[in-house]
Amino acid sequence: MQLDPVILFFLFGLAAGLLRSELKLPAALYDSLSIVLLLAIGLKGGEGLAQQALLPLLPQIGAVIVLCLIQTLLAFAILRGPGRFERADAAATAAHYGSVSVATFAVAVAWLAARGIAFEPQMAILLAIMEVPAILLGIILARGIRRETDWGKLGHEAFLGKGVTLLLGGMLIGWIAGPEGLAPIKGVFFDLFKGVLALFLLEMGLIVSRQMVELKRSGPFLIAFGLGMPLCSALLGLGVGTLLGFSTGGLTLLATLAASASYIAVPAAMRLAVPEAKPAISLAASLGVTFPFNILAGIPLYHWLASTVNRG
Amino acid sequence: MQLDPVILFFLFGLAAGLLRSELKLPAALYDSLSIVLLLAIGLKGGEGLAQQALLPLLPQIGAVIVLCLIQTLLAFAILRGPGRFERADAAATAAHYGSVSVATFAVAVAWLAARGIAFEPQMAILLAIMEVPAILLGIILARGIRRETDWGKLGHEAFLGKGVTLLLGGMLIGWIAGPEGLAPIKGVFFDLFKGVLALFLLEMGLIVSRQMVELKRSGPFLIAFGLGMPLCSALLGLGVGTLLGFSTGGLTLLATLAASASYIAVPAAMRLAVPEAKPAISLAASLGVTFPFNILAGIPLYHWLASTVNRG
Amino acid sequence: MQLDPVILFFLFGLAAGLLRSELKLPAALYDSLSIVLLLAIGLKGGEGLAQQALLPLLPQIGAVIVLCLIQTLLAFAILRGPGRFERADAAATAAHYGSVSVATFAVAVAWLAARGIAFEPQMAILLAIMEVPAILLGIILARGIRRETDWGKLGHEAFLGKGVTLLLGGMLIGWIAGPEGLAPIKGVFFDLFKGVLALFLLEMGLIVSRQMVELKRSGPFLIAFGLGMPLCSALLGLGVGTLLGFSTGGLTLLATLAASASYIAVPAAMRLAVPEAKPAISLAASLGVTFPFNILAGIPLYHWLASTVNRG
Amino acid sequence: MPIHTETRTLLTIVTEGVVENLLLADLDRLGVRGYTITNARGSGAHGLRDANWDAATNIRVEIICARAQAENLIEFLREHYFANYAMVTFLHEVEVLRPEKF
Amino acid sequence: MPIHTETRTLLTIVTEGVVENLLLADLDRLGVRGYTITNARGSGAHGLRDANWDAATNIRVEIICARAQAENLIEFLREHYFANYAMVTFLHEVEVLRPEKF
Amino acid sequence: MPIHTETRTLLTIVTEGVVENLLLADLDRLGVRGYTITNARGSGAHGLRDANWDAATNIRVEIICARAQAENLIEFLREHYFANYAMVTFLHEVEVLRPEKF
Ligand SMILES: Nc1ncnc2c1ncn2[C@@H]1O[C@H](COP(=O)(O)O)[C@@H](O)[C@H]1O
Ligand SMILES: Nc1ncnc2c1ncn2[C@@H]1O[C@H](COP(=O)(O)O)[C@@H](O)[C@H]1O
Ligand SMILES: Nc1ncnc2c1ncn2[C@@H]1O[C@H](COP(=O)(O)O)[C@@H](O)[C@H]1O
Ligand code: NA
Ligand code: NA
Ligand code: NA
Repeated sequence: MQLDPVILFFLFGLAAGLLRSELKLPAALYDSLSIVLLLAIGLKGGEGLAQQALLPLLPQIGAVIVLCLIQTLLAFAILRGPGRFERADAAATAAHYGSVSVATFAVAVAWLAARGIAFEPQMAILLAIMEVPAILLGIILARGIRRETDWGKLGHEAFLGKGVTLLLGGMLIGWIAGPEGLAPIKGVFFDLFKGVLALFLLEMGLIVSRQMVELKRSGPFLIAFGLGMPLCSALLGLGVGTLLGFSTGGLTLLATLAASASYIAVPAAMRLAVPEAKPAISLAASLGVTFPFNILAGIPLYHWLASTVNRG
Repeated sequence: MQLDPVILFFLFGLAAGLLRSELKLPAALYDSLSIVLLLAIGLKGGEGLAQQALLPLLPQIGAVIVLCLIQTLLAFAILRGPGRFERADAAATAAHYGSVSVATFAVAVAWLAARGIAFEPQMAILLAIMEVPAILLGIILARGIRRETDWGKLGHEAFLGKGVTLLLGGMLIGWIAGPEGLAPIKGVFFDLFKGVLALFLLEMGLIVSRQMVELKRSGPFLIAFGLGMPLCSALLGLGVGTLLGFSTGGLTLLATLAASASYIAVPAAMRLAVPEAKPAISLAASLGVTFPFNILAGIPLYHWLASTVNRG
Repeated sequence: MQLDPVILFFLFGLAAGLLRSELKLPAALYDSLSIVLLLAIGLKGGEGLAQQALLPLLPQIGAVIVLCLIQTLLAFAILRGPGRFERADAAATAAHYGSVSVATFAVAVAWLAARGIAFEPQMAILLAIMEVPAILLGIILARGIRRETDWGKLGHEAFLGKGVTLLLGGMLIGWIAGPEGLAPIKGVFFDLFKGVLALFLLEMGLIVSRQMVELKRSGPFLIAFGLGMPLCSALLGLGVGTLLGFSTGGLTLLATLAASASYIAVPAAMRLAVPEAKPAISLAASLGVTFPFNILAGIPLYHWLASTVNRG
Repeated sequence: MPIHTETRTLLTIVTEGVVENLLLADLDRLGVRGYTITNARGSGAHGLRDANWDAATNIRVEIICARAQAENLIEFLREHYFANYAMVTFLHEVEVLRPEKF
Repeated sequence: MPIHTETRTLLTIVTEGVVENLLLADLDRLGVRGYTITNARGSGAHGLRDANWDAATNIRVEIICARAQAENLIEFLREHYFANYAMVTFLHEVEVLRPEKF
Repeated sequence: MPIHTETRTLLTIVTEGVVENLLLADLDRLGVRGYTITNARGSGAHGLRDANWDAATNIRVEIICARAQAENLIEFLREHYFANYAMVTFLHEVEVLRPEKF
């Protein structure tokens, strides 16, 4: 099987980091690439939505919210029970796994595109939606429903974080402008998509390599969790997607979203809302194990499962 | 009427800023985008100039310099008279309106291109020229012609500021290289133009949103000035353009240039040369009112006026 | 003769710098451009290598290592002898000239591409290899082979510096992915190559302009060395390339590589390993004289020599 | 003619970049009238924070104020930040111009 | 063996990024032999300066010099900058190595 | 209730960006437990270092430690860095919280 070049960029970054190369990407480049990726995903989704009715989306949105909450609870139970993690650490890590990773989603989109497999345009909306619920549930799991928690502020932060803003903004623009409207900006957002993703994954490889040290310290349970949790989540995602009647492409993406774990929005939110949780643990699992697993082995596996389900 | 997607990016940035989203563009990205835009405008203009005689430009250059000076004086009179602004504030703000905004020009160029309307290639030269005279006049209006003013240094700064340098340099390169010479670099400078402009306007939206607070403080006169002044200037621009025999596209651009107010070169120059002027005032008007007005409503209006004039 | 637009960008940057314009490129942009250039060169080379046997490369690698060592020794002898430089300064500067400049290589590649002249794909490997040996020899020349020199660490730094890492990584990716694999990321790495190079050379012009001051101080010997050394090196490169049976394009590139002098990897390495050497001297020669000479006059000259040799 | 200066306390806080907004809101609530921030990286009890990506950035916050307020702020930081965040705080006396600003 | 240090004054100036070139030219004219600059953001009497775009950047300039020169510089800043620019200045004594450098 | 602080020495080193890794390795070997770095530019005996490209960047390193260790570090810098690198070092006393950290 042919490895996608964007995956090769990830492996290259990982190797460079592990070999302690002096390779570094400027922070502003990484930031810029992620902005372009988020906008591109949003624009593409919005462009698709422009051609269909929006009402049927409501039950889908409800379903993925439930999916995220179940994943978070499941992860929390595993980490607290067999994992014997402290409450705060378990809650924060569970929130990572109940949320999603845009980079993983982008790799899956590129994987499907390279094979000419279509998917529902609303996946970009679901991606944006799925970033949020686990954050709020994670906080409740960590500290209970307390008086002094400023839920307004938390909600504001969750919904107006950079990722969600760019996804929803891009989608709105794509929806209003439609395919012809977007044509003149296709150059930056669509034609360069895979090259931008390649550079982005190069930096992801470097970042992941830095998690390896922490991973050694955390021991085998965290590695097992980082491999097992996405598999459970993917199955849950496949189940929900089947109920919603998704195509094979859509099923693959929903399974991938479910399987993916956040490493940007959730860590920042947890650092503020559950400061006693140790960020090194969640990141070692989500970045050090689950992210590489998903993009290297998970996506093809989820696609295989999705095709089996949809044939069955 | 269909909204151009670059305008949608501006509105998105504006909304994100007003909703206090955490969205931020790295400063280096904004800087890089503006460099590419300035070079692209210059290259395009120079490419066009390569195909025509340069001598007829001289009277045009003279005419737009006069245009800028008249605008500056008019703005000063309005701000000092009915506006009752302090001398320094009136002079500095007038200089903003006597100069031009490259972002507004770029939006107008994209607007014309989307409609297949041609324009004179020398507009890029006029853009570069029109950045400067109001700066010098603004300083004179603020402090009179004093002995200790270092005009050499001021002129140097005005002509060798980043914007003018990039425009003139790009134009020179485009002029020497010509269309075939530029072909291999078309990818970055022409094909990506609108995408780059879209990202740039996203940041402009965020910046403009921050001016809104100041605007509330400044009250209705500044808002009225920010709406009325570009209209007067556009009419002046149309007059001068008609005298120069410009095409409808050229008229539209000259009106837009006249109507536009600087928010980069002039604020920096005024901050140094007329430090007692309060930058918040000029920027609230130029960025908070005039820029959005021009790109949302002004450009179509000026084009309508230009077609009317040229048909008349 | 038509000047390539990327050269015009260099001259523009040089002029802007000499005229003390306020033009600056964000450091992150310059960094990002150089990353894309290095990856693009690597990818292109790897793509080509995928279509041929690798074993014949071994003698070529050996030959260019010898070439680099000879160049370094020659430069050291000239600088120590007639130049009367201190040992450390002579050794450090010699290391610059025994190594290579990626920017010069990129300009030569673009020059050949514009004329449709093919070259051997392994030039990218040779470029990466040729960065390193002069660094190690330069250190030996400066301080002898001492016990306390940490050669392991030095080798690590030389081979895992940013430039070599990106070149080799890109090559490996290109080699594994092959032409079809690279097709979806062509947009960023191949189609934009010349535009990216143009922006990069604009910054190079600004950087070179800053060396001019230093150059005045160093006097005529350094200028003569900066012009004469690349000529000698180019002839050595032509000789080696002829022995290796290179095509005219390959000969031109090898001569250019030999003639080029490092201004990134070597200065950083020498600053740490031979701190008593004055970096201003090496950079004034390598950046202030040799780089402009090579891209303005050297490349066409080396190509002319290469065609003469290959016809003869 | 010697210039007139008064003594104030300069409180420096080095901490994680992620808390910037939270910390500034707290400072504001505690009556801080001015501060200066620079981006930083570093190392300490919480390990290496080399600013190589968002989660590993530091900020360096300087606050010039009266001694009593500096102690107030420190008390607050001790209670709300010391336990859970990478944070170092230190203070020393400085001479300021225009003392009414602080 | 204790190291040998001498006392000098460290003058810190926090001000608008836009004045950097002007200020450096002035410092040069006033005989300053060295300085260090870092990019900064902050808040004060002139409002929030969050470095989100060019007009809102700050710089933080440090100058180590003799006490007398520091007072000279402050006198100059007071005359030419204090009224119209966002600016905070403060100073304190530091021990320096190689005192001939300052 | 006045807060409890102890005195430590703050050593500041301004030097070329290119030595960062080397310097940090040295500090580590000399037992430094924490430091803070900011990017800087500046001017001094080695001329203008305006951070316009890699070779011209500065860093500003701060180390809070016991007086004796600060003197140790300076001794080391004097021997290994002073002659060949653009470098300025200075120190002053600061009050720290949680003195066991330093
Ligand atoms: N001894 C020290 N001197 C200077 N800065 C320090 C020191 N220790 C810690 N820091 C800074 O404070 C941050 C947080 O420290 P810590 O909580 O000890 O991890 C570190 O990342 C450093 O930037
Ligand atoms: N109390 C303070 N402590 C530390 N920095 C301050 C303080 N007040 C102002 N600054 C800094 O100095 C800049 C200018 O101050 P101001 O002139 O008061 O607006 C601000 O943007 C801050 O960066
Ligand atoms: N008098 C000074 N005050 C503050 N910083 C200085 C001073 N002199 C030098 N520096 C800083 O230290 C760096 C190295 O100094 P030098 O070795 O004198 O070139 C300079 O680039 C400045 O950033
Ligand atoms: Na998930
Ligand atoms: Na105008
Ligand atoms: Na060479």
